Amino acid sequence: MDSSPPEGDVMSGPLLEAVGVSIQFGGLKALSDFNLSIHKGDLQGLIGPNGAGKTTAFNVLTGVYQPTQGEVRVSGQRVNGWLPHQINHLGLARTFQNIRLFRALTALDNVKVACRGQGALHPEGVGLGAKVRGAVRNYQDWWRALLLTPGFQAEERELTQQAEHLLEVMGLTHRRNEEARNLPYGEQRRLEIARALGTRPKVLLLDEPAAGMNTREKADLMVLIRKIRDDFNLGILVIEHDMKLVMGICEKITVLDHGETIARGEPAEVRNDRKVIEAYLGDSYLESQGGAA
Amino acid sequence: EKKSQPAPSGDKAQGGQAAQPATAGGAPAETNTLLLGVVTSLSGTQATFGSSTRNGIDLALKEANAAGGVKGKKLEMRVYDNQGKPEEAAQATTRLITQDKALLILGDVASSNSLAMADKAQAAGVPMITHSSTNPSVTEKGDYIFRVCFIDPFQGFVMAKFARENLKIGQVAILQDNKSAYSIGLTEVFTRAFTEMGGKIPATESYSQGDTDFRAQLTTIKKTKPQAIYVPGYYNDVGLIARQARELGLTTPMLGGDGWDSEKLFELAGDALDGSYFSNHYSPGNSDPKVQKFIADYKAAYGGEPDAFAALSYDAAKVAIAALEKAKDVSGPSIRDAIAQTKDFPGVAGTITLDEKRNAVKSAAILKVAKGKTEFVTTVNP
Amino acid sequence: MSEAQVKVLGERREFPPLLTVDGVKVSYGAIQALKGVTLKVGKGEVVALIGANGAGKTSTLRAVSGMLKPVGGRITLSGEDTTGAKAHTLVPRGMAHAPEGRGIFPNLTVLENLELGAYLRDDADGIAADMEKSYGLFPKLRERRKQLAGTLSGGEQQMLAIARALLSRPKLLLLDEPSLGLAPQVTETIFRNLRDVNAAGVSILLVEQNAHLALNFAHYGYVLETGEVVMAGPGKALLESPEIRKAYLGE
Amino acid sequence: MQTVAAVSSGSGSSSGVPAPLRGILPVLVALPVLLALEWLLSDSPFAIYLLSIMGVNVILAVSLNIVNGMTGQFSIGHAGFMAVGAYIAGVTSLALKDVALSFLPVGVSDQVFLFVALLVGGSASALAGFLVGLPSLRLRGDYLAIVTLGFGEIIRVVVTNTEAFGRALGLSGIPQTSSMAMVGFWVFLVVLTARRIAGSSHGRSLWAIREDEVAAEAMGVNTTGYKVRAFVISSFFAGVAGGLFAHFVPIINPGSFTFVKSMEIVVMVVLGGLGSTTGAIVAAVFLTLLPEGLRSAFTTFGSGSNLAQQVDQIRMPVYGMLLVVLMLARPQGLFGTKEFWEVVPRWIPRRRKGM
Amino acid sequence: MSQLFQHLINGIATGTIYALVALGYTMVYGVLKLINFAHGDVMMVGVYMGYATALMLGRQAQSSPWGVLLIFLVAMGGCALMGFLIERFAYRPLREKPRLTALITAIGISFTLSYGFQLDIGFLPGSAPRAFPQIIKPVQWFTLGDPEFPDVVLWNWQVLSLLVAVVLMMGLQYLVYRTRFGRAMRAVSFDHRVAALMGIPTDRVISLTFMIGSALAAGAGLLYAIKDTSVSPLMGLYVGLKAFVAAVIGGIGNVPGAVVGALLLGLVEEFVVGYAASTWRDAVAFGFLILVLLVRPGGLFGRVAAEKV
Ligand SMILES: Nc1ncnc2c1ncn2[C@@H]1O[C@H](COP(=O)(O)OP(=O)(O)OP(=O)(O)O)[C@@H](O)[C@H]1O
Ligand SMILES: Nc1ncnc2c1ncn2[C@@H]1O[C@H](COP(=O)(O)OP(=O)(O)OP(=O)(O)O)[C@@H](O)[C@H]1O
Ligand SMILES: [Mg+2]
Ligand SMILES: [Mg+2]
Repeated sequence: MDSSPPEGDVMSGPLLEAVGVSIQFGGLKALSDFNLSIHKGDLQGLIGPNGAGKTTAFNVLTGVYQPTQGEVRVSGQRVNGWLPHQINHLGLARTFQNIRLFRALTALDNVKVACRGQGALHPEGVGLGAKVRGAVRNYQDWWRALLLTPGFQAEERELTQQAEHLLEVMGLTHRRNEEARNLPYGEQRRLEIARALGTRPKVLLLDEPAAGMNTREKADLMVLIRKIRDDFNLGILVIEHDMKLVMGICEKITVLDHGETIARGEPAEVRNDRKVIEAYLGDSYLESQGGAA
Repeated sequence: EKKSQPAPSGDKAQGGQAAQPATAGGAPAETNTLLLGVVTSLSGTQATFGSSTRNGIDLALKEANAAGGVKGKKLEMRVYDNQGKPEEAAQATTRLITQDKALLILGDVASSNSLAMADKAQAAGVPMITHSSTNPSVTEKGDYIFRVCFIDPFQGFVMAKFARENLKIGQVAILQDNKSAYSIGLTEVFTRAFTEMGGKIPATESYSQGDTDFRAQLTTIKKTKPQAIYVPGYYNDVGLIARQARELGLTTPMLGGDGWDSEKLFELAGDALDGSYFSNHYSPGNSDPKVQKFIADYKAAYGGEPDAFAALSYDAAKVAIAALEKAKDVSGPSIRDAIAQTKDFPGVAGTITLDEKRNAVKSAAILKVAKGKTEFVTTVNP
Repeated sequence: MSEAQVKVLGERREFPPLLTVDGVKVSYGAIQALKGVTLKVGKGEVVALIGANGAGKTSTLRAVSGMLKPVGGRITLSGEDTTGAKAHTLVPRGMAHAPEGRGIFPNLTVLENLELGAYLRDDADGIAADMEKSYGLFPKLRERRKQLAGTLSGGEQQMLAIARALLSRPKLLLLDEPSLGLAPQVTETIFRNLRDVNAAGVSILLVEQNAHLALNFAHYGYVLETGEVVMAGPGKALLESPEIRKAYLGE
Repeated sequence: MQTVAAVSSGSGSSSGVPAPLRGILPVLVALPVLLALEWLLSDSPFAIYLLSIMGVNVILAVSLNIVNGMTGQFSIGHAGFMAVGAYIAGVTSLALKDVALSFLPVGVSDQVFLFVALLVGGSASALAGFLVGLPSLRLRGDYLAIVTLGFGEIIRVVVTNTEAFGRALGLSGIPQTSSMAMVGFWVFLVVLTARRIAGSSHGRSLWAIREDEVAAEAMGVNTTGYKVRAFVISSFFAGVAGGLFAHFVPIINPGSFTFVKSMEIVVMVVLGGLGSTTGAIVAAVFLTLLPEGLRSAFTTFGSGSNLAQQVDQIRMPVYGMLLVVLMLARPQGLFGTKEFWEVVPRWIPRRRKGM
Repeated sequence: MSQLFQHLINGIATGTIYALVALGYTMVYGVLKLINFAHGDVMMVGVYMGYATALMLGRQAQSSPWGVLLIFLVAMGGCALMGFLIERFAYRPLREKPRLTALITAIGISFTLSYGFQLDIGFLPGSAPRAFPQIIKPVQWFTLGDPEFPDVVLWNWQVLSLLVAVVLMMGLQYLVYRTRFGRAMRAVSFDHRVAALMGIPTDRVISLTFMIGSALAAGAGLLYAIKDTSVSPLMGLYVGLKAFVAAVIGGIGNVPGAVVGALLLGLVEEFVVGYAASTWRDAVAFGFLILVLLVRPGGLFGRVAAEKV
């Protein structure tokens, strides 16, 4: 794809769309006929028992795995066969279930790696022409870096500010110069979100962001996620096993089991869906909710 | 002008000038010893030649010092290892010349190292004598570079002549060491000479220094049913080649060059080489008293038979000492001129006369291997 | 560094002593993670360890199981001093640790991982029986028996880690956030089964973010803050206390 | 990676120099210094030779550090690239031997041609780097390592069998036009390049790749592209180093570019601290001087005795043991992943980081 | 035709040696993920130990069954001890550190050994190669063509070493994949900290692996010396490198892979030398390696560790 992607708000269509996506690992069908569409400002949830295929879904959407069937579209562009970084350039960013930070880099650098100046966003796309152009631009970039051109320095400064801002949003300013590997678990998760935001995504995929946080921190996180959605106005898709969180913030929830989509809808519907309760929530959940609510 | 060093082929004038600061810089005056620099490979595949070289020179110096030294001063040598690498050789030579203020450089066996050394010596205007670099190009480096052994073309020719005329054979396969210029050089000359004399070369195979398995090449050679195999390599490979050839049922005699010469050869080859011939600078069997004395002294000092490299380095040192004696002073140019005049110098490895190309004009000995010893067969004159 | 005064609520039920951790200090290079932690676990007791991120819960477990050497303090396991003992020497003495980050062997199959859990045992049929038990506990693992553990889903890996720890037939079981990444249903099953495990006489030292769950489950609980124990008391008592409700239950 | 944090914060920092100039400022500063050096040393050939070797090693170490240290790829075939540069540059110079720019003084015109030859050699090597870099798209860790090693060996075989390269004897007669100024200039250039890459988003991307390729991809880093580029840049400078080498060593032959040489370069990088440019420099200088140092040390015990003569052999085993000891003493390398001025505090002006 | 046979025999014989050395390489790599560059040099030292023993035994004893056994025992035992010491003092202190650091110490040790043995000071042998005594009397087990000037020769030691290699391979395979110790090895190789939590004495496992690997190296070295009838300080460098290549071709860390890779490499080299120019042998060998890796990035039998994102 050569022309840079059309802006989300210009077009009314979904920013992220999966149509009949399936993937197979050897004999195991980890995801089958998966459909999803996320628009700007959406805040959706993806839940299901362990091994249902949630993370796999993320991997297919972000290009880590190639779907064996179906089609993935990011802001209208078909991205089957694209590399993860190309898809990311189209505006799709994610966090990882088992944290994958750049462990030896400082928190700030972790974010800066992802950050890109407005100008510098150039999806290389596929096709020769685009590749060549991309390469040329790249080499220009190298030269600007080597010659330390004023423009380059300005950009560096901008990146730093951008990154610092994101750290602030995530409440990590005090860890600015600490190596990522030395941060406690919960903060590492927040840092991953900050990093993902650095790539200026239109859609953000969060894989169990609340894992390893205590109830209090989860409560804060809920607020934070909403805030991100509004401030950066993007679409968000959350995988989470904490029902309080999912039910609390998601407007729409998709439920997977053994790769199949067994339910989709408002929290209220899903919560009371027989199949979902059997496969995932468990009866006791109802009581506990009843008790809590 | 100062910036760029004189080109390797550097004209004498420049070399001479550059020499002034380097050698005649009064350094020798201060000390009451005359320093000879030696660069050779003390580690790496050719290290054994290095130690022979060192011993030969050491012996010559000991004798000279015992005899009261030169110009009333004691002779001293400093040996540096070049690990068989040109850049190390160049570095060591430069150090010897500029830091240690050596008057004269001796070495090395491998021609590529000698070439590197020659370049530096020539540039600095310090005379250098190589005792056994048989590649012609070495002395072509300039007027400060000398050699006390015959050169590859001659040696290759000698063996071809011997094979054709004395042994009367017409089919000789060749197994050359692809990693040594020496071996490649001999191969070229031998092939040319031998075919000119009407012989045939059914196969030319090659190996790489340090290999230990030559069966593949030998299997191929064997197919061509040659009457002899010319193996112009170094003894440490030749020994194994011989064994494995016999093991594969190749019983034809082998022919070789001075690279063969080492007592270790027979330890490695066992009886596999019996009936083979090689060309050499000298023959231990030579009854000449001066040779026998050398051999005796060498054995006494270092144990073990001296090989050609020991003998040649001994001669080289002797020539150098004689030149130092003759030279009016110890500046580079005068030593150079003194060496250049060397004529009919009685070396243990043959009489040395330097021609205008600064190469020794010498006869070669053909030796036959029998029961782990060498027998003198004949000498071939240029 | 002096012990911060610990606020103790309520009465502790008596258990015969098993593990005592006395003023243990741990540091990673410059960072001091534990500034002197003191706690006890009795035979057959379930003790919960709660605290904010970076409080030092994981570090405490690591120190106890010998994964890292304390720079100060003393640890004893059933009377013997085990301070700074190598991890593998503690396993025979009944220590089992399901570490943070699960620590499964990704290039080994699920089965091989479980077998490694029983590395020091050689009662073949005993092992077989326990395998069956853990499969009963986590049916998913049976399905995936032959799969490389590295390709399991997050939750499946968590199940594997717990099952593996149980396979060594421990006297003392250290669990670092067992519910991490598990579906609510599975979490319940696990805790139900841990109840049985404990009933069979196994002591459990549990680190858990879900304070509600943990304190309900545990006989006794400690609250860790920035490397020090600041509060202790029976699980229920802690659940009652306003501080806890505010700080960890977000109410 | 404090480096980067420091750099990015440093680069913005106000320094007297006007921004447009700052890019080339170091060059302007360096040139006169180099010329002065040239003039000072001009009649001590040994110092020149030693410094040249040192310079070449520094270039090799710093350039390899871009691949091994920053990108976390594992290349042990650097000598191969060096060989490519050495032979191509050498052949070029031989071809240009008799031409001269009449309007320039001899010395200068020599340098011009040398520079051209170096560029040619460097480019050839960069091309080779590109080709070797391609497999790195598929291979990881030690598999990539062995491929690079294999490449180096293949180069050597090719040279050994090519008449134009002088085969086993080697290529001699290359005009020995290398000069302190030229060596110094390239040393300086490679360091500058490395530092500035480190200080840019490119450097961060390389580090990201080293830390976690999957995550880097997901964060929009074109990992394959960056890996190949790292290889290209690194091998370009290796080629230049080779080119310089060929212009002060009278004869170059395959024996000088064995995988042992590659190993020596890797040693320099690791010893200096993976990712630390200044570390690589210090290590390279140290390891180059070490053998000569041992030589001086040994020759001081009385010569003449048999041991004194054998002494030169003892250098290499000693060198080997020193490696072990040094690594045990400082496993993270001299400076870890940090830079000189972050380890040796204060007294280096902070601005220097921007360089 | 007969020539082809001979080349096949030679190739397999060479490959066998590579295989034996490669097995040790692969084992050490398997558990430590460390390219033990000193492996070849350990082998070399082992051979010198055997050499010394043989000389002490003298002509008769050295070729008697007991003599041969003793020679092998001394060499392998000596190397096992050496391997233990090297691991204990040069590698273990660096276990928590980046892998490259251990690689450097490996290189350091390699230099120390290979250059150290070139000295002719004290007990050190000096750089000259020595003829290795024929402790196994070479016997032609099979010849083709007239017995005087046979076209094809098959020697007893060729068959012998191939058998040894295959048996060892099966033994190791069993050890690594069927025994508790093997499981421990593989656990340690992934994460020794967690392995310790399983009650695995990591240090002992690693030491033992190293000792086995080094002993194998010694054994391989002796067969190598018997085959090529010589021993020299530099023999390890070259064979070590080739064995490593072989191990990688087969998929480093994989036991049968090492053997298959080695035999393939041996044959490729033999045929290049036999039918093409020997000067291109190494180039072709490495070209072959690269080709294999491009087609199968994990080597022939190796699997690239499945990584769950
Ligand atoms: N690379 C792979 N190879 C083989 N099987 C895989 C692979 N990746 C995932 N699977 C299988 O696919 C299924 C779905 O995995 P996935 O990680 O998507 O589950 P999940 O929904 O994220 O579960 P959890 O909530 O525990 O993370 C699992 O059973 C897992 O074993
Ligand atoms: N490997 C390490 N290197 C350096 N510092 C570390 C390391 N591991 C933990 N720390 C630091 O030690 C302190 C305690 O960490 P620890 O993991 O024990 O806390 P925790 O209570 O387990 O946190 P979490 O609830 O997130 O797991 C934290 O400040 C953390 O930054
Ligand atoms: Mg998941
Ligand atoms: Mg923790």
